[in-house]
Amino acid sequence: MVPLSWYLLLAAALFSIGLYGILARRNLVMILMSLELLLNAVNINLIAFSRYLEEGQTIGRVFALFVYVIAAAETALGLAIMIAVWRTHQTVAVDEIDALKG
Amino acid sequence: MGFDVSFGFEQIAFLLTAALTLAAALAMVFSRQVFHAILLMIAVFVGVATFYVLLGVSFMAGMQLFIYVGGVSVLAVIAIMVTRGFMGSDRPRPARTTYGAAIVAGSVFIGLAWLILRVPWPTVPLVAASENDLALLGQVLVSRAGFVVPFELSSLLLFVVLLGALYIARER
Amino acid sequence: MPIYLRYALNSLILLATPFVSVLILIWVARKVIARMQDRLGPNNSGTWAGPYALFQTLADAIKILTKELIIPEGADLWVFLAAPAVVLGSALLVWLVIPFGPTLQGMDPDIGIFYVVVITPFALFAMIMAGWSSRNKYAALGTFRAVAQIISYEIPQFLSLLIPIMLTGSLSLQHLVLAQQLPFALVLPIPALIYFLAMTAEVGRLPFEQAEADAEIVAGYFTEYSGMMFGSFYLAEFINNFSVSLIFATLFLGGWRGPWVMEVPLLGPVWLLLKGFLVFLVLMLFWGAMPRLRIDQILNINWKFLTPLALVMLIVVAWVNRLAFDQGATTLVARAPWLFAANLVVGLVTIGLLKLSSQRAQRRRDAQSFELLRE
Amino acid sequence: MLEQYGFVVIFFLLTAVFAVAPVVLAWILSPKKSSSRKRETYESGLRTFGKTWIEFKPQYYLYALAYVVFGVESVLLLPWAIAYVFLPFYAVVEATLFLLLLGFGLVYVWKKGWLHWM
Repeated sequence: MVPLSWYLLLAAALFSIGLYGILARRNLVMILMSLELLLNAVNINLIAFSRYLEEGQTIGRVFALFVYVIAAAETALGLAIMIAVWRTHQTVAVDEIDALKG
Repeated sequence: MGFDVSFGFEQIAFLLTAALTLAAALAMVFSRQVFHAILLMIAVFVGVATFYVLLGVSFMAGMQLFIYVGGVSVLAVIAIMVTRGFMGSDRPRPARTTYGAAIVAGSVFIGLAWLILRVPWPTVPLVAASENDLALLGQVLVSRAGFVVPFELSSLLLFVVLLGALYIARER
Repeated sequence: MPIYLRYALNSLILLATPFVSVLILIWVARKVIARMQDRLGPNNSGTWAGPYALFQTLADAIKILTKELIIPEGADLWVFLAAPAVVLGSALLVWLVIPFGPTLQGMDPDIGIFYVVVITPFALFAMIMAGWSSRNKYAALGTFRAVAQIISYEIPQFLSLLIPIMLTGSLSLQHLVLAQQLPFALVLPIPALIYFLAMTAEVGRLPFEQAEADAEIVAGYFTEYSGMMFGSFYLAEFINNFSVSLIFATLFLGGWRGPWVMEVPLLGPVWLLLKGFLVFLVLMLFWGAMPRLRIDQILNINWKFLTPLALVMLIVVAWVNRLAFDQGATTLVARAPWLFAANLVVGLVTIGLLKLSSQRAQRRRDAQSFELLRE
Repeated sequence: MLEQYGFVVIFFLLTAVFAVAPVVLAWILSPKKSSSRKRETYESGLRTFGKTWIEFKPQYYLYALAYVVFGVESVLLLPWAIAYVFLPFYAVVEATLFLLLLGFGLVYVWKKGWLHWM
């Protein structure tokens, strides 16, 4: 089998790429998608840990399932907010949506 | 450290998939076209699903594809279709922000890698993969000693998301 | 070495089957629809199309191969070119797991039927890619309709799929077939019906044909495709039609099970293909007989009828099956009357509710026209 | 343990070949006489006018939203459905609660008219 550290390194790389996406992009969709990369990295870790270190191999998977639920919920709400913002501001760039007061 | 392993089918498959996945992820965060980014994101999801197959948990691979390719990506495509961001490309941020982001992300990766490589992780799983233990997963998910409360709460969460998101996004 | 050769040979056979069967099935579909419309359909009018024009499809295939491939200006080249390949590939991938016999199956992964479910989004994305990359209003409109329809019908399909899984306790397609001491369609007619309707919508066949709607929006998401690129979409559509028929036969009609199949294992594929062909024929009859529903009607049928019904069926079957099990009915045959009765009750209640709501709608329409008359 | 995936890998590769083959074959066989008139975007025979991309109704998003929520919900029930045979009675009650909550959401959205096509 592949050593566990390989999976951890992979997840770390994916996490960093997602982090870059969050910090460097302006489009709200792009930011939400980069966030999905972070969640994916977390899930790789959870499942790799459960596969290598856990005897029953279920707890990690159950956690990953709940991460999926959170990911879907977060995307659905984030994009709904994006559409609402689009309707009022005609933009989806985050640095232009700072006028929440007015 | 665990790098002195023989290179068999699995190692090669892992390295190949890892290279493709990371390349797709990089291309995704750098792509100007939002739609291309979504397609590349799907490639990343497929890559991650392949890792789950390599780990011997193909059920999670199925979950990954169902929820991300079938759910999240479709949602993203439709969201950019109904806003005009669909055709337009994403204007880049000022170079200063981009470099800053790259430095932050790079140092996070270096830090994490340093931490990971300091620990003597196991190179082989504790137990062999069990055949068809999906029933066990279901039992843990709904048993009282297991995760029944989060299970029901996730239903509640999705209910709230359905109502909330529809309320926000609907036409007035 | 020989093992990989054998793998390659098996894969080739598995992948050639859909192509060959589709060549025949397109002919069948054209004949059936022609007869329903009082036409002859493809026929041997003194040319070399063979007896009953059996080789018509082959001739069409050769013709379409030599047509020019036009790439419209403004198209996003690589996405545009990738879309036909993705749609054809995702149609072919399903054939990996179709169980033709007790041992005759490409592979039986432990996620079995779930594999089939997760392939669908890729075909969906091929449509989105096609519609997006061709920069065409009709294509964009067709994409939207197709996406709205296909994702909506995935829900009742998946919910009704959960019921056979529940009764089997496994995702493996072989286990699903083996569990059917009685075909599930006899035990669970309503889930089977929901699954069938949802499946028809998934492949975009006629009562639910909004993706193409050739009379309204030209050809939907593949308006801009020509030559064999269009041919790929067409081919994938028919392969999908046949493979969903086979999956339906596997899930609800007992798959390869049939008389004497245990003595003569080669009868397995015969039974499966026969059942699948019958389902395919029903799809084609729908195609010939049905009018096209509007997109709002399609979505209403899904969200206000099929999805609630599937939810109710899931709950009812879970309870009834458990109660029957506790009463000592441990085999499927022993539980069948219970489950069938539950289906019957739910079906009657549904019909009653539908009648009631249609009466109410009628009364509302009457009242409106009365108001109009008074003015 | 993973040798069984050898078949899958070969099958996937061959599927890719089969998926690309028709178009490649057609590209070899077909004539290549492109002109700008031919390459124009199709618009029922008219010259293309206006933006080729129109903005769509947010209505479509509502259906996608409902789809994702219901999809996640039903996929969470998948492990339950597999384990159903082995589960005690209270698991059926739990799943019923789970589904009823979802059904209640559907009915609420329905009655509010948010799923009504405009």
